[in-house]
Parts: sequence; C-alpha cells; structure tokens
Amino acid sequence: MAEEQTLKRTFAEAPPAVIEQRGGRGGDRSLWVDALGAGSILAILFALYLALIWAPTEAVMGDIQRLFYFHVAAAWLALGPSFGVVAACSVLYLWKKDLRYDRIASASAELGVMFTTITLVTGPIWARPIWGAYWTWDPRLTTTLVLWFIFVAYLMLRSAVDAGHKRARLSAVFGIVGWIDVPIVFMSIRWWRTIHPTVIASEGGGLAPDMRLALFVAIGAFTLLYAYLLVVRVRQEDLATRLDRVRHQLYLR
Amino acid sequence: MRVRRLWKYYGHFPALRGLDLELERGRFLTVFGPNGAGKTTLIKVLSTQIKPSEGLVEVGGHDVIDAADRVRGQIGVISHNTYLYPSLTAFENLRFYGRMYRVSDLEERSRELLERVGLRGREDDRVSEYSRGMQQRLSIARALLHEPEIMFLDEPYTGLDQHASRMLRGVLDTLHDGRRTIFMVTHNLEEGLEMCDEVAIQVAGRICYREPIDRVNREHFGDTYFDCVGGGHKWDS
Amino acid sequence: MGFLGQAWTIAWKDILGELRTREMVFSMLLFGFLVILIFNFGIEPGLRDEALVKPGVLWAAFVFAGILGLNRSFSSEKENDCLQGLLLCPVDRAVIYLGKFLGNFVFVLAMSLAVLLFFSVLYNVDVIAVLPGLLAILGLATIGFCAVGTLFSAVSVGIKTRDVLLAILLFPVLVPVILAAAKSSAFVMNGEGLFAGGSWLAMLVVYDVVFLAVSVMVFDYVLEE
Amino acid sequence: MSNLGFLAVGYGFIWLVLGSYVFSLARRQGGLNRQVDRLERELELTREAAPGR
Repeated sequence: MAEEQTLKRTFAEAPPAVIEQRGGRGGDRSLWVDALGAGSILAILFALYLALIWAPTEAVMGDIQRLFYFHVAAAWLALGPSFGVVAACSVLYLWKKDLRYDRIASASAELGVMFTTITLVTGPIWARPIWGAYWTWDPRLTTTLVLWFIFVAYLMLRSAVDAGHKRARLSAVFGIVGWIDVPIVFMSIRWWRTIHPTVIASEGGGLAPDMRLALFVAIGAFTLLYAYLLVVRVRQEDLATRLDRVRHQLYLR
Repeated sequence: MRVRRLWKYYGHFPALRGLDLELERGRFLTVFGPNGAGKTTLIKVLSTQIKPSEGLVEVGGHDVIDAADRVRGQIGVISHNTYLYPSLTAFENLRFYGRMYRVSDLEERSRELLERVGLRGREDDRVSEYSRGMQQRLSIARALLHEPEIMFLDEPYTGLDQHASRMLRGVLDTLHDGRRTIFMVTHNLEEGLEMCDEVAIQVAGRICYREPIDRVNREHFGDTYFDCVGGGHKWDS
Repeated sequence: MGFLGQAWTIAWKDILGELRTREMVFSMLLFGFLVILIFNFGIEPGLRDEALVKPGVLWAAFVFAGILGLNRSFSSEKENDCLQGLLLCPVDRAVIYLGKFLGNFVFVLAMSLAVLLFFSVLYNVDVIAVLPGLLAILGLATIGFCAVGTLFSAVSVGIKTRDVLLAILLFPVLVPVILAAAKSSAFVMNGEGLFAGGSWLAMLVVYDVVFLAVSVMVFDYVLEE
Repeated sequence: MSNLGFLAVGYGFIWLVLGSYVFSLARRQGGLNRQVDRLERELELTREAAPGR
C-alpha cells in the first residue's frame, strides 16, 4: 500500500522534472551553441586554407612543415585549456560541491586525451622526415607523453568508481595533483638536451610572419572547436544526469 | 541530539528522507527498522562517519560538519565491525585508540576496562586469536576508553554468543545511568526493547513511530512494528 | 600528546603490526630483488657500466617494490573496518595522513636499504664509500614517493581494481622523482659527490615540499563520505 | 615515404580522430534523445492511468 502511494506521489511530482528535461534537450540546440559549432567549422576551414595553401613552404623542412600548425594547436589545447579546465573545475568542485563542475572536468579530460593523442601522433610523423627518428626523449615530447598518461589515468579512475560525489572528490584530488605535477615534469625533463624547435623565439625570429598568422588562426580555430565540443559534451552529461534522476524518482520502490 | 530534515543521498537514491529526530541527554533510544530503512546510514551521519546531504544534525550540542572533532571526542561507537587491528594485541589496540583520544592514565583505564569486559589475562594475546565474542567485548572496551557521553550502537548483538550478549547487556546496563545518552539501532525486537527509555521505528528513511517505553505494549509491539513496516500509513502523513 | 605524537602513534601501530606479520616488507624485498635480477638479464654486460644504467635499475626496483607497500597501506585498514575506527577518532585528517605517510616512509626506506645492499653485490658497486650521499638521495626520494603514494593509496582503497589503478595513477606523477633520484645518484656513484647534481637535489626537495603540502590539504576530501 | 606522404598521413590522422570523437558524441546524443522520448511516453501513460489526475 505504501509503495503504491509513493509511486503515485512521485509520478504526480514527475512531470515538471520532465518538462525541465525537455528544456534541457531543446537547450542543446540553442542558438549560441549552434553558432559556436558553425563558427568553429568555418574557422577550421579557413585555418586549413592558410596552413595548406596560403602559407609559404618552409625552406628547409619542405611541405611536411605544414603539419606543424595543427600540431602546435593541439599541443596548446592539451596543455592549456584542457588541463587547465580540469584543474580549475576540480578545485571548484571541492570548494562548492556542485557536480556540474565535475562533469565539466570530465568532459575536458576527454577532450584533453584526444588533443594529446593528436599531438603525440603528429609529432613523430613530422619528426621522422626531419630528425630521421619518430621519437626523441625531448622535454616537450616526454612531458606531453606523461601528460597523456595522467589524462588517461584520470579517466581510468573515473571509470573505476560509480558516478556521484565520491567519484567527483577522488578525481578532483587526482586532477589537482596531476596538474601541479606537469610543470615539475617539464622542468625535470628539460634538464636534458633539447632538440625540439623553438616555436616562438623570444627575439621574434624563427617564424615568418605569414606562418605565424597561419599558426595563430589554427590555434584559434582549434580553441573554438574545443569550446564547442566541451559545451556539447557537458550538456550531454547534464541531460544524462537529469534522466537518471527522473528515472530514479519513478522507479523508487 | 537534534536532527532536522536530514536527507542523505547515495547517488540519486535517498537513504534518509527528511528525517527528524530529537533525543534528550541521558535517554536510551532504540530505533527499529527493516533492512534498507537507512538505520546504519543514520548512525553513520550522527557519528560523523558520513556527511549529510541536507539538513541540520547536532550531536552533544555540536554540529557534525562544522565541529566534527568536538562530536567525535564525546561519542563512542560500537558496531558489528570491531575496528580492532588483528595483528596487535588487545592491550596494544586499547593503547593505540587511547592515544588517539588523548586518554590520560591510559594504562590504568585499559586495565580497568579489560577487567570489566572479562578479558583480563588475555590482554597480551593478538586480536586475531580471539573469538568473535571476545573481539566484540574488546570492541566495547575500545568504545568506552574515553568515557563518551553519547554511545552509538549499530546492531551490537550481531554474531555474539550467549556469553558476549550477556556481557554486552551488563555493560549497557551500567552505562545507562541517566547521564549517558545511548542510541541503538537494531532489527531484533527482543533485544532492542530490553533497557531503553524510548522506542522509534524507522522505515524508508524516516521515523514513523516514536513512543516512550512505558507507553509501549510489549506484547503487541511486534504487531505495531509490522503495521509500520508493512502498512506505512503513518510515514506518509 | 601533540600533532606529531599522534601521527607517530598511527605510524607505530602500522610498524608494530608489520613486525608481527612480516607480510608486506618481506614481499616488497623479494620483489625488489627480483626486479634487479630481471634487469640483469635484460642489459648487456658491457652496457652495465654506463653511468645511468645502474641507478636506473636501482630506482626501477625501488619504485616497483615500493608500490606493493603503498597498496597495503590503506587496504590493511579495511580489515574489521579499522579505517572507520580511525576516522572516528577526534584527530585532524592531516594527522591521519601524516601517520600513514610516516609508516610508509619507514617501510619503503627499510626495503630500499636491503635492496641497495643486494644491488651493490650483484652490480659491483661499492656503496659503502658513497653511502652518505646515497642515503640523502634515498631519503628525499622516498619522501616524495610516499607523499604522493600515501594520498593515492587512500584514493584507490575502495576501488575493485585498486592494485593496478594505484600504479597507473602514481607512475606518471612520479616521473620527476625517478628522474631526479636516478640522475643524482649517478653523480654520487661516479664519485662526484652529492652536490655535483645539485639542481636535481633541489628538484627533489621542491617536489617533496610541494606534494606533502598539497596532500595534507586535499587528504580530507579523499576520506570524506 | 615522401614529404607530402607524411603530411597526408598527419592530416588524415587529425581529422580521423576528431571525426570519430564527433561521431561518438552524435551517437550518444541519439541514445539520450531516445531515452527522453521513452520516458515521456511512459509518463503520459501513467498519468492517464493514475486516478484523480
């Protein structure tokens, strides 16, 4: 009898939750997200044009150097926004205890793995014809590899714990420790010999102005793409969480 | 002890749903309830082992979140888990916990408690060599080391033999001296009704019945209980 | 009894328990010996004299054997639900962290010393002559190893796949410790003295300070439920 | 492999990774939308069935 009553009551309470739900799904198609998506596609097409056609061929390295624009863009995203957002949201979660921050951190870590993978694979493809070897234990390469391991460990930790505040707490702690670790990793590996080309030399040399423009456009385009994918992914997680909650209300005994 | 609109979620599952409870100093309250009613969750929230999701919880006049260490200092917990280190001896276990609680005259106090739970002479044996009943008795001594004002008992009779149960009853009897607050949860009606001043029944994360013991009809308490658990007409209102 | 006294009480409880059962240190030791043995077969005899090879082997052995101890650190508290009993004590969570850290530090250091002895015999390294330098490095590296290791051991304790997970979490974060320890002990073993690799020592110190501080700060969140 | 060959492989890889991630996002979104639809249908049904509502 009690069960029947609860059931009725929760069902009666449920519709608003689902309306909220519908708003959520509609929200995924909201204008600014669409605009962000369209903008990132256009920006990437433009960046492709600049990188492949417009930018001059590098005198020493040849055409392979054209890989560099997106390689650097991916590396920037991996080390900068992706990991930064993971760490910032980890701190925010521990502070505010709002699971939304946890969802943002997890989405950003996923994107981080993707961009780190792109960096790690395009690097050797570029290095092979230039340095004659796919891999060198150069600081930047090695740090990126360690970064990749930290991202993957973060995601593995998440997959090993059931969703909820416990998972959020544990992964936040790991995210923070990992983020603090990366600069130290970089420092420690830098005290080895460096053969990685310096991208933007301090005295302004190194890169022709046209190339620099192409590089910045590529970075901008990838950052837009990152923002778009992050928003889409976080909204998915939000929706999945709401779905879970409604379903739980419904089937609660 | 004061609990107001206490909610505890595990994921989306609410183990405690807006539970209200008050217990005066010096009273002995037994909470009954079927499995899954959230009894252990309640005791864990009260004893600062888990944090409440929502609501206000005060134990011994202190908030369990803001003043957790204050609360911890004045409560003793006896559960079906003994919290004893199996590779250490009984005496070493007491010494460890005594130091953690900053108990003064620890040696003397340990000896006295070991006497009280009938483990004198076995204090230098490792806990792993103890029987379940002896471990539980030592666990009682451990919980009493710092002379807590408030005792929490979570199914304390589980897995105890005759001797140990009797011992536990005797210890509870001496503890129940009008100054100490005792809070016990159990699903065993017989043992639960024995010494308490007040009785409550918890179903589905809420308290649905609460009476002083002298207004409880012992013979028919079983019916009351099953009415509550099975019917649940009270907890909805 | 003060802050450190209580932390030491926790550590001593772990050490005493270990002295009784000898489960962990023994398996750590054996594992460390085995790693050194295996590496011996993996490296060509001629290469063995290269400056960085020997310390590399040594540190690989320490890390692999040490992680066994970290794994047990919090899972040993699971028996009889002792971790709950410990959490019920009216002590700051930082004290619990420091206590577990101290215990781990003692275990890992004891294991390292024995493995070092074994290593010096098998790889013909005269460790006695360079012992003070090696000990300093060993101590600093073990602090860093246990600082992060104790934290992650607590993170992984409630997880089914905790043994593997701990290694996956810990190794990438430990890269600076391993690098710095191997590099600076290479200097020491070459007879150049402890301060020839001064910047590496500085890195170890920085790592230790940073991660001890961070761990103390975030440990509260790991155990909270 | 020629210089341009390496370039093609590199660019191919980048877009392959990005494409497959976007594809997986789209699939997940499809699954979520289906779940929402199903839940709404169920709710319609139970609301009609519940008396007094």
